[in-house]
Amino acid sequence: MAEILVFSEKDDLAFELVSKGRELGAALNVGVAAALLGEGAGARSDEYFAYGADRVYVAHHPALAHFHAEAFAEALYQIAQKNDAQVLLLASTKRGKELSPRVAQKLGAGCVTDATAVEVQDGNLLVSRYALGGNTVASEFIKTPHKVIAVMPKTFELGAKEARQGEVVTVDLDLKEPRTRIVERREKAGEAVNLEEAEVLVCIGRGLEKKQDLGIIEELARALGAEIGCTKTLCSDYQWLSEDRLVGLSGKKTSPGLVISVGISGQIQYTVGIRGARIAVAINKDGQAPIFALSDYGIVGDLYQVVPKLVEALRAA
Amino acid sequence: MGDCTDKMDVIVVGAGLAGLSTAYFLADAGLDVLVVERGDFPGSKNVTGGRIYLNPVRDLFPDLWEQAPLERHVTRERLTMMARESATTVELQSERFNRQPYHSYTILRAKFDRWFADRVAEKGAFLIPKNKVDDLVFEGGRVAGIVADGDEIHADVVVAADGILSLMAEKAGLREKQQPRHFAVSMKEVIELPRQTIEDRFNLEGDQGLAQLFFGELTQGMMGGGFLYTNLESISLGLVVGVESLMERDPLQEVHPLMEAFKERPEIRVLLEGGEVVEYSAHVITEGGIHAMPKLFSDGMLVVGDAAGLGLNMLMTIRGMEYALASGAMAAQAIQRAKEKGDFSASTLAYYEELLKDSFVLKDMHTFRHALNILENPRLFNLYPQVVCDLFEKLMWIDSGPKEGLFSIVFGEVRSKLLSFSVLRDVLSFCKM
Amino acid sequence: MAIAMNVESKLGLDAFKLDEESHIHIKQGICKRDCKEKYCLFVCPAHLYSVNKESGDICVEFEGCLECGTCRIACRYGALEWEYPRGGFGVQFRFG
Amino acid sequence: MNIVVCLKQIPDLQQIRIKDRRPLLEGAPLIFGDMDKSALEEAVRIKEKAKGTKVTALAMGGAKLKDGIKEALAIGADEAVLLMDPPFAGSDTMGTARALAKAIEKLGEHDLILCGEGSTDNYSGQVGPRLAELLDLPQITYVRELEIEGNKLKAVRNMEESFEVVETELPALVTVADEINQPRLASLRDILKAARKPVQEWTAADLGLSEDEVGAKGSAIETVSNLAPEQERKQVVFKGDLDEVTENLINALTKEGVLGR
Repeated sequence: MAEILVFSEKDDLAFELVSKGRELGAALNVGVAAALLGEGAGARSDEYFAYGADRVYVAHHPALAHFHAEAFAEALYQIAQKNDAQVLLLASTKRGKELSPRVAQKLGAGCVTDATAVEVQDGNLLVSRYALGGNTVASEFIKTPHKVIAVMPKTFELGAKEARQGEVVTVDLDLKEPRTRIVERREKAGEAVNLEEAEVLVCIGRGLEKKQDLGIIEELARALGAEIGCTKTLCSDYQWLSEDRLVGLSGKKTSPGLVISVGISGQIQYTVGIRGARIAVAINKDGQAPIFALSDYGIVGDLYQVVPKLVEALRAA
Repeated sequence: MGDCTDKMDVIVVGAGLAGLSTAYFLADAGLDVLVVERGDFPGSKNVTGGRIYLNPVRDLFPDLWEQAPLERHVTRERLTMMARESATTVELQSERFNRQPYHSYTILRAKFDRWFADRVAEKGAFLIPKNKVDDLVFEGGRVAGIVADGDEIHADVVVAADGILSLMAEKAGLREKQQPRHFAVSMKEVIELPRQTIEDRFNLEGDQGLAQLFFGELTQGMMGGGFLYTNLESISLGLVVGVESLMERDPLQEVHPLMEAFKERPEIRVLLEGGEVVEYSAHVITEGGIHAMPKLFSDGMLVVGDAAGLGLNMLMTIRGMEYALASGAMAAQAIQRAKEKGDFSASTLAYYEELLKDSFVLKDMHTFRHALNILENPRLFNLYPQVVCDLFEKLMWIDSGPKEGLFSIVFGEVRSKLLSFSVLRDVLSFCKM
Repeated sequence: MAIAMNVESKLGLDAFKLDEESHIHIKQGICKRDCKEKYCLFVCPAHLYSVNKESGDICVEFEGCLECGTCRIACRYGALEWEYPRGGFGVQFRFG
Repeated sequence: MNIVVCLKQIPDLQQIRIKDRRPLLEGAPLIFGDMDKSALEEAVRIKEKAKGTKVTALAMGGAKLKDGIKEALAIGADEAVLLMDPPFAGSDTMGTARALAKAIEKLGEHDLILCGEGSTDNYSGQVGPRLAELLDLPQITYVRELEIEGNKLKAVRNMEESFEVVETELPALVTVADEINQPRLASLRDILKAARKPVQEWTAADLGLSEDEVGAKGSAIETVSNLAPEQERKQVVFKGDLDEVTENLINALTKEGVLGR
């Protein structure tokens, strides 16, 4: 195994992988490289080196002008083959997640997506991911010589930047024009949110009776400097909030310092998304709701009374 | 199954024991049978207290029992009278019960019925779960099929095997609105315990099991009682209260806390220790016996199992599943005969009732026709258990002073508590059983 | 886990397939006009019935219905239109 | 037009119990995942618009698949191909994709392959892209709207930051998100009719696959453990009047160092 190859279409996520890749590489005694593909690729090479990459492969090609899984998979495949990269670390964004299996198939490799932990065990990589709808965590070895792992964003701490040099390798790739064309991008309603980054989260569920009542939740979020997340019902069924605020199995898996779940009973589909939280708080009128067993602190009460009171107290504090 | 989707020979509504039994025999005889079940799978809506007696139905299904996923064969029988602060238990441990073929088994229906349904499908019946029959199709006054989700599907005979509430029998006009007096509500918890713990705690060897019935203080004077059955790796614990006695209680009292109070009893608490509750279920059960039965047939329709009110509280034993299986078999027999004649009118299908009358099913229902009257006697649930426990307690108790003679204890208790006209009447009525 | 549980947490042990529509319809007029006793509040082993304090309406949390039928039998006044839930919905027992 | 819909039976997640951190799958009924059902529904809707469309349901699984497939046929698939053979058991995504690809090739001409974007249980999202690679097809994933006109396919993809409208020419592989439609429920009559639709069962040998290429033997993944995660939360519930409990909460959170930063 000559190299760990990192790729994400988002440089910031790639840096997390490079940091971790360096740690894994040290244990496996291999170097770390990153693939930088498409328009403007290579502009942040120095940062890749600073986070621990030994070299970067920079590829410019008309086929890589926009992200098409087909072309990007072929590009990564060619780079991995040429440089004997046996472990590919990708970020499990939606794009990373559709790319990983396709490049894995080209390499004849086993692949794990949505990985939540990667560690070296017996000279091999042990990868964890949620299974059975979030009920369990599966730990898996990939048995094939090539291994493709797509890691959930924010799984690894971003390491400290160091003043390091690395090698920039410009690569020529033989790519076909992708068969898909992007004809339009429609912005999603609502301002961009990034729940994965949030230090404090206030999540709201079916306990909220009307959309207009979101105001009191917003007040609480303001008082805490928090982002607002929600359960599937509120965004998918009621559409009171945009889907990028969805926390849980089919949405974001978050790891804030503090999460306050308001009016949420605590079904597994949601709680999977807050497992990474350091401190979990629940406010719910049903004292028997499972959310309390999954929280550090709880208040049993009507959110319409508790939340305004909490806002008042936070402001006074 | 046949090719015709517009008409089946027989449609069975409900994949419980009665419906599956009907389909088992009809499919075996080569008829086109459709079983419609509203649960996710056969068994997923079905509950029982917990035990089946095999002798009455063993020969009906000679191939079935060997492989059937039953729980434990019962070798210990307990009857417990509960007073306010004490309980007296009578226990039978019989070698006869421990001899093969075993007399009775504890059972979990989600497991058993699902397995049985696979056997029925192997016979060639068409089973469709996750679908509910909404109504019946009538043609010229006779039942001619079912309505599900707006679709009509026709059949020569519709078999109502849809459980004790039988909305089908109601829609077919085979019975009136059900009377609270004739029913009890049964609550049940399944509590998991390791197999070894169950065997140690109840003194059981291997797959031996225990069945225990309770009456007395636990229903607070209302008609009813409790039950406990040991399964392989769990306990089925339940409490039954007559719907009418619940409604007539003054002041009215919620039923669900009775279950918790029962579990809190010291006699019960120790049996459950370390266990984990894994399911809570409830259902009404019949207490009305023969008086609560609907009409069993009409033109193009038969009613089987619980839907036909075929359940009995025999005080010492609670029956139902055997009746369901047997009535299904007899319904199948009657339908086959009707098929041969090409006549599915009530007069031909009446053969079903004749078969039931000649069998243990309706004979039992007749023998125990007075059970409800006896059960409605509140003294059974407050006075008698208390007297028995008090008497036993006095006999066993040693005080600081000299002990009274045994005869005088017994006589004193009987004279002070049991010497009344009503008790005498009770004794006479018990004799009717 | 403790053996003692309240009825709400017991219902939490069962698998329920939730339908949007209730399978129990309550004729509030009958409840208000004819029914003094409100048996449904007492006989339901799942404790699903309650009285709305403001409107006086009888409410049922049909989602936790065990489909036992006790309320259907106990309502002497015919105020309950009680059907089974649609196929594939409602409680699904794993033990039975 | 020929559409192939790939389906996977998974345990009904609502009926899985966890005991001593272990999932108990025994007894949990097998169902098709939500997104698989959406893929099938979408295929049937395309068929309802475009005359002459044939929808084939393709699924790999155990003995219970024969029952389960009736639902797919009742919803509107014209025929079904079941990959039911002991060597298939324990296939991972690579083996599954391999078998599905062989089956699709054996089926002959295909214009559109539809999959769910992931299975509802493991949600790894791999089979679709792997299959696209094996069949050398363009892949369009996370699709929430799909339009087909003649040879042209237009899809709206639900990406993190935007909806991306993508076009391609058939043949193509599309994976759908569950918001694309509300799958219909199979009616009793349709299920009865479905019993007459053709169902083929193919073995690994029928597909020219050896036992080392599929199933547990051909798996690229070795699962070391699969347990419910241990999570110890403090489970402190504050009691008292509203002023008191909010104050207690704020004090506790301040002590934990998660407030006032």
